[in-house]
Amino acid sequence: MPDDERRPTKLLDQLEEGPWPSFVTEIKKAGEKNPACNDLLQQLESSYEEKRGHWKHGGMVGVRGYGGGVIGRYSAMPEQFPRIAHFHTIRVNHPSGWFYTSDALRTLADIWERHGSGLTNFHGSTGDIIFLGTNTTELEPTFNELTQAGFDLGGSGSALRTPSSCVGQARCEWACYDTMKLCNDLTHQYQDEMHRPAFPYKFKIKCSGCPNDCVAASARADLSIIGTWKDAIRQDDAAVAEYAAAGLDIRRDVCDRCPTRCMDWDNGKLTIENRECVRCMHCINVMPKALRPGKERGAVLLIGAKAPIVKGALLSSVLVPFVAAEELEGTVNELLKRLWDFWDEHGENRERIGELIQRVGLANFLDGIGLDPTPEMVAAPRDNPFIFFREEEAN
Amino acid sequence: MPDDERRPTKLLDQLEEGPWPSFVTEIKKAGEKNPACNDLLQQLESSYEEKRGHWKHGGMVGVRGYGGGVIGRYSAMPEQFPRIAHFHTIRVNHPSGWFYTSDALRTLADIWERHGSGLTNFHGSTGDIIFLGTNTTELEPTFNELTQAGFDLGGSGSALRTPSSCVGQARCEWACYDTMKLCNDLTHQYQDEMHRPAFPYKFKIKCSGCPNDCVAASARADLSIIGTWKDAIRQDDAAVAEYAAAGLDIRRDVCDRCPTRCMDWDNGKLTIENRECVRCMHCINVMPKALRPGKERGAVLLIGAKAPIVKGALLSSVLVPFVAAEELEGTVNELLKRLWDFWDEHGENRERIGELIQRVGLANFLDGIGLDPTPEMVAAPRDNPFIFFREEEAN
Amino acid sequence: MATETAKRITDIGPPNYEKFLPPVIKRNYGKWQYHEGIAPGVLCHVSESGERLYTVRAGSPRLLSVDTIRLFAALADKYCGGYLRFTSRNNIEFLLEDPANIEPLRKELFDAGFPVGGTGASISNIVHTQGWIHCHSAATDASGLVKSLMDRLYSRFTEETLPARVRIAVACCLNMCGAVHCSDIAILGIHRKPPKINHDILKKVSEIPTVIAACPTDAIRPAVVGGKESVTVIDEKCMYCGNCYTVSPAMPLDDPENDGLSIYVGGKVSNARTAPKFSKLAIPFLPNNPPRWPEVVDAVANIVEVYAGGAKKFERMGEWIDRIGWPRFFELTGIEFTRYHLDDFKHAGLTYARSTHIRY
Amino acid sequence: MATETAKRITDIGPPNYEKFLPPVIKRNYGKWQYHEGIAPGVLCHVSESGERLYTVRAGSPRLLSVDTIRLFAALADKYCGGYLRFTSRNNIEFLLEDPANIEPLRKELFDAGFPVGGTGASISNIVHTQGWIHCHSAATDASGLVKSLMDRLYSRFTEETLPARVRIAVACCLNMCGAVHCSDIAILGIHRKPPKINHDILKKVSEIPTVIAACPTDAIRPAVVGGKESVTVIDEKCMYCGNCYTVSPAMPLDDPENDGLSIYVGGKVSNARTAPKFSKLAIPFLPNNPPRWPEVVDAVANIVEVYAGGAKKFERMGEWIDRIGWPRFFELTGIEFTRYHLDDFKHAGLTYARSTHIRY
Ligand code: SRM
Ligand code: SRM
Ligand code: SRM
Ligand code: SRM
Ligand code: SF4
Ligand code: SF4
Ligand code: SF4
Ligand code: SF4
Ligand code: SF4
Ligand code: SF4
Ligand code: SF4
Ligand code: SF4
Repeated sequence: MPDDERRPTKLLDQLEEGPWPSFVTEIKKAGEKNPACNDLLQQLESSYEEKRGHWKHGGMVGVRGYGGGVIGRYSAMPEQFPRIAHFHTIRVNHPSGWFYTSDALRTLADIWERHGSGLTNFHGSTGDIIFLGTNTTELEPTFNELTQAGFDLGGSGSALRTPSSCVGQARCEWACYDTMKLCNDLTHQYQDEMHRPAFPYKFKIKCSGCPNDCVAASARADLSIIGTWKDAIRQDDAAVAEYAAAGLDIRRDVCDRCPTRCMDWDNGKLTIENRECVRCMHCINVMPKALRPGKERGAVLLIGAKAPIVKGALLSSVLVPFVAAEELEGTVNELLKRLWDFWDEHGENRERIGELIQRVGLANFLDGIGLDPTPEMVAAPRDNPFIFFREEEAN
Repeated sequence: MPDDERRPTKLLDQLEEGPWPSFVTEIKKAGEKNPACNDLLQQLESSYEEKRGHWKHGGMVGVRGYGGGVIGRYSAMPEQFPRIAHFHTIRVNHPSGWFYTSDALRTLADIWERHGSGLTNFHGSTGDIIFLGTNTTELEPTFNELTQAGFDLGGSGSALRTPSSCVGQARCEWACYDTMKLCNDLTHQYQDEMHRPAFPYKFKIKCSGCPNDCVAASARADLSIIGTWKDAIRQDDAAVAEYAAAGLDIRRDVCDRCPTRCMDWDNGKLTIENRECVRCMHCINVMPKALRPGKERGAVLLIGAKAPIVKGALLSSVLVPFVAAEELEGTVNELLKRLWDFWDEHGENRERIGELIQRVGLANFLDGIGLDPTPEMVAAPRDNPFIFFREEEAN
Repeated sequence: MATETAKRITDIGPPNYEKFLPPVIKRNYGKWQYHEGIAPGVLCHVSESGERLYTVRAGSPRLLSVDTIRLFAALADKYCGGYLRFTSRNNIEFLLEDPANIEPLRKELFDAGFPVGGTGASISNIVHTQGWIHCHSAATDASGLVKSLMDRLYSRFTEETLPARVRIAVACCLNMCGAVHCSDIAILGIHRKPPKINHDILKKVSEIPTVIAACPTDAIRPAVVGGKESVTVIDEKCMYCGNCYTVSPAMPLDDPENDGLSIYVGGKVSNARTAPKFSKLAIPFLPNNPPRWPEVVDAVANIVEVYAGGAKKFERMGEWIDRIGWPRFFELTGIEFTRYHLDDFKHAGLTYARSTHIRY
Repeated sequence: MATETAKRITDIGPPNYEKFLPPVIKRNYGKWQYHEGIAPGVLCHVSESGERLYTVRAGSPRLLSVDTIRLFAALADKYCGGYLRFTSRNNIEFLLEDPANIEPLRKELFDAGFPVGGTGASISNIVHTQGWIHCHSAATDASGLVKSLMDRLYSRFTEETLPARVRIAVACCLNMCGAVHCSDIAILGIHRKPPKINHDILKKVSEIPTVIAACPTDAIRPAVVGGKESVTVIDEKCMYCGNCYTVSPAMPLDDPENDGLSIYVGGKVSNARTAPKFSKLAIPFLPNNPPRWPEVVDAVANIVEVYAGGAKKFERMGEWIDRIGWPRFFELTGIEFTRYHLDDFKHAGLTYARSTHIRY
């Protein structure tokens, strides 16, 4: 039975001051309905006092038949804070682009009020809806209500994680392919890979509609799908003139910042040497009304980003320089099959695919997945002469 | 006794055709006086036929009391080519800047005609005068005549190698310190380090008078001493105007190629934001009459360049961002002492100092030689969070 | 049992997003032509059809109670037909057809404590992670730090007055769940002492070979301690990454005295102008000082101010630093350059300055 | 013995350069104000004093007979008071006070077979190494290759018609005595088969631990072969660097069928504009085809021509490639891009293209 008394939280209360919305206020709000949140606040206050966390090393819990989607969490001070002795989070697949109706949000809120702490993250760093804190017995009932409402769990452990995408064609004029559709389709297609961990380690897919990369795929997706175009930038000279008239310094702020200096602004005329353009987006970003991506659209596929653990952080690197928008879904599916096969066969335990490529070498990796090397894959060819020639090429 | 008969060298003879001066002609010329050169040509012809060298793995030979300066070399076909059964080269310290009088050259030529093949390299890649080919018994006599004439041997093995310098103040307006004097002084000061190998591996010093680096120190010197300046570029506006009048496109060819874009060409007026200038030399190179290095001159000391064997090639990296010209010799001598002490103590066999730094880490290396870290030493600070905090700093 | 299994729904994935798109978006999906910033936090997208969509973006603490979610739902009902979305940086976006609703919505949001902003050349919401709220691995709290930072940087969120967008991220341990490593400013919780091994349980709770293999620097060796099979850590080879703890609860690293924060700067993700890049170390250590982390807040505010004063228009933090050079960055910010800034990990050699390009 | 030692001079170092400086240089040492290119191979340096020094630079095969040296000495006597020098790329420079001597000297040099040139935007002499002339380690000859190349590129030496200087270097094995690794065009002799171990002598002529330690890829293992202590090489781990051969004569790599040449491009040493940079692989393998190496000569000439046609003024080869991008370099030169261009050595990962910056 809830104990309504809330002991003081001197340190945390200070975080209710100031103009930015306060998570402490949120926890207190939730605590009005669910006293587990008061325990959470108390334990957190003691973390603030002692400068250390009070959670035990996570344990394996979940819903029946799924190997992931729930992060087991137990308080290290269960006697003091019995209501958060168990305090697992549930990861829920978000709808592509993080769009909701108010009804959908209320449905989610109601489910979580019934079965959990009433605290959430909208959203987790991977993109999932995070239901923050419940005990083991509530997992299965929460799951059942979620699926009834049309929602399902995300991934955890050595599995595919919920793919995410930028808002794309839903609201952005630059989206070079339908990011939300691709994200949604992939999420549905690979439910098994998400729910029954069978990979060497985690695998993340992120879809950005253009090189601005608004889901930060380059930094954190094992497979980054980033929109781009092949033909010339579409240019509206009248609109260019408008920007200039409005005070934009086109030479300095546009041309001089073009990475390949392929733009020229001369006597009120903007010229782009499109063959030299590397589709960086800068000029388009600055003059959205005047310049637009071309019409021959598609995406670059990049591979292998990750955070620093274990062997150092990696940024995504180019794997397929261009796939036409129409062929994107087919190509991605085919590629994923080959990537996962190769990784299954050669990946070590807890080795992300980017690290695997580093270990076996890009050339061997390409052989393994059946792609030919192209110069777009590298910033520059090797500078060392330590080449492993193939048996069959040397006599 | 010389056998005057020269067998045909069908392949090599083809290398006497064409406009570029021919080494084959040189060997034949020498062969007229010393038939060992005919054996050399024969053996080389057979290398050309068989596409492989015919020299045995080098052996240790030398002059008394010296551990280096001679590269032992023996033919793998001594029965066929008895006159090059021994064919050692002698490395001779070159005068700084590779300046000679005709008399000095003739003296060298005479000595080598008496005691060796009569073939030379002017110069070897490190900078030495190379006497190419003699037998073991001639080494000591050659050495004696050389020293009588005021010349001495260079280095080989795990020793200091003959330092070299660009022509510097002798003929170049940009030399920010006296490269030839420093090179000469260092060569004399460290004769012992050169002649009695006692280092973990070879050590090379090269002195360039400005960032153009005309002795390619950055690519191949364990210690690179590269001139630069601290104050503003000296600018002669009249001369700038002359270049412009003569047709130089100052905006495109000078300002737009300045790496920091710190130059501006506006209405016939050139302005340099000297605080942003990185002393790359480009603008000065293009307009030597109009722009000159400043007056507060000195050098950058860089460390650790080398060819790819064993662990990959290295370019020199900044060790001391600036030493005033007046203090250069003292600082270099002091630094060399510390560098060699540290290397002696921590270097592994055949480990160049650049590789040692990579192995122990720049911070530990700086501790070892007693220098403080400065941001000029790095292109950027670390991007990984794998920091080894010192015992004493954490509690 | 068999019947129950039959009823149970699994692997349905998320609801299709199309259900959640407002009509104006459905009509103009893939037809947007350009956009304009109308005010900080307010965007207007114009379709080829001529239709306009107004977006009002508000800041969120990310950690939301269900009641706050209901509040957002109610606002969406009131102003935009019940449609809203969240952004990749955890802001809330209301999707309006009628521009007359912008102002009232903005006012209601402000009144409820949710500032409108985060667009264009501002500091948007801080991407962050669980911290002491939920993670076993945290060297610091994330939410409290973010709250403290955003209170200080508040006007940078509500105004678009910076040279370019500044993206800040917080991760509470080296696992970097916020993927902070490519941020304009990254704040990272760190340990500074090797794990304190619990030899009594190690063998029971983890596999020794896995623990040994987890260490990037080979600091862990098998050992028998007090008669128990366990491991030892060679202290000098440990750089406190915590990967051993991830695989074994018997290797905790937390240490109230020595844990703290480090700050990395100049990273970016977009391909705009320059390629994506990692953030680089600015400050190796600042104390863990809840509830307000004044040292960290001051340090970040200082970096932002120096950047704001020095960078040219459109220059992201890393692009500005590349232009002025790292020595000047340290000079201008007054941050001390230390041995810790010198890389000594795998590719260390490649970070050394391999030219004489120096500013004096 | 004691008397002999006493007489014996050691450690005197080189003669002081001051003895060898022409008077005009002595007078103006450190006082040069600017210079002008007068004609290809002819420089004029002007001193603050107003005095002028004329330099005439001639190409040399580097491998010189003493008689040719005497010829140069004689020319120096005739035209410039007996003063001359060599350059860091093995050209000969005559140092003249009287401009009237330039033309006659140039003519005599040409007549003797020594072209004047190599200054400014030309191809100067090719830095190179011993090759089959003197080295045990050579996978190819250097002098013959250089002669063949310079014959073909002759007018590029005698004229200054390139966008910028092009520095070519040849090294006959991976030891890279020419330090070719930072050249506009580097030509490198290579092996493509692991060492053929001579087990009979290995233990006698080398120390097994040293041989094992020499291998950068840990390909060498101790082994007893035919009852003899020796080593084996794991073939798949060997990349034919020859470092084991450097420490042991029992590990020869040369193999007429498989040895050959590779070409690297785009390196530079100067700090002018861009930082010094390594050359990058253009062509992994070309056959070793003495005496004229037509495949190599054609390949180099092709690269030079494409560069000459495409680069802007002042753009070194590597700067040009950076501007147009490597894909275009391969397209324009018609060179095939292969798996060997993909780095797989230590820092391989850092060579991958980590942005979407792509030209189509
Ligand atoms: C909840 C979340 C943080 C958040 O507050 O949002 C999170 C939380 C945890 N992450 Fe994460 N990660 C979360 C997104 C990320 C991201 C960002 C992303 O996915 O875009 C990354 C960086 C990108 C990447 O994958 O490289 C990330 C990199 C890690 C790593 C390091 C992995 C690596 O290969 O470098 C670990 C350690 C591990 O896997 O053992 C980790 C491990 C963890 C664990 C499971 C702790 C552990 O040691 O096992 C955390 C559980 C915390 C808890 O108690 O709730 N988490 N983690 C994010 C997932 C929410 C969601 O599903 O939406
Ligand atoms: C003669 C010379 C080449 C030439 O034709 O000019 C030369 C010739 C040899 N070098 Fe060298 N090196 C010569 C300059 C260089 C340079 C260039 C320089 O010094 O500026 C380098 C690259 C820079 C560097 O030091 O990194 C160079 C890097 C090597 C290496 C690789 C060293 C490394 O750390 O990567 C070796 C292998 C070794 O030392 O075991 C080597 C080894 C050799 C040996 C001794 C062969 C061997 O395996 O032991 C060669 C003897 C050839 C012979 O029979 O005459 N040589 N060597 C150059 C010396 C002449 C002189 O004294 O002036
Ligand atoms: C809503 C959102 C996408 C989503 O699906 O949620 C989004 C939306 C837009 N982005 Fe973005 N970006 C969003 C996250 C990102 C991210 C990812 C991140 O921050 O983690 C990036 C990469 C940041 C980085 O490089 O570190 C990102 C880099 C850009 C850029 C490139 C800016 C640059 O110069 O580097 C632009 C172009 C511009 O603004 O000029 C851009 C432009 C835009 C435009 C103007 C696109 C358009 O035409 O609609 C949108 C309004 C931007 C604004 O805030 O002013 N967006 N954008 C994300 C909002 C996050 C937030 O709440 O603040
Ligand atoms: C004579 C010599 C120095 C010596 O002590 O021997 C020398 C002399 C001069 N160099 Fe050099 N450089 C000499 C080797 C070098 C080298 C080293 C090398 O080639 O191995 C370099 C570095 C090359 C590289 O980056 O790979 C070098 C990079 C330069 C540069 C930078 C050019 C650039 O844009 O990268 C300049 C400036 C210029 O020419 O604009 C320069 C300029 C000069 C000037 C104009 C300096 C002056 O004011 O007197 C001299 C005449 C240059 C010419 O040939 O037109 N010198 N110069 C060397 C002649 C070598 C030869 O015979 O060809
Ligand atoms: S990534 Fe490109 S397409 Fe997607 S929202 Fe950002 S700017 Fe628009
Ligand atoms: S998109 Fe980028 S590279 Fe292309 S023209 Fe515009 S600024 Fe230049
Ligand atoms: S390095 Fe500089 S000072 Fe020396 S010769 Fe070259 S240009 Fe002149
Ligand atoms: S020396 Fe280089 S950096 Fe300095 S102003 Fe001239 S071109 Fe610019
Ligand atoms: S960054 Fe570390 S402490 Fe924070 S949520 Fe991720 S794993 Fe946990
Ligand atoms: S904290 Fe990291 S470096 Fe230290 S022992 Fe554990 S895994 Fe190894
Ligand atoms: S490059 Fe190799 S083969 Fe040529 S001289 Fe040097 S060590 Fe000998
Ligand atoms: S050639 Fe090089 S890689 Fe091959 S075994 Fe010898 S040392 Fe090792």
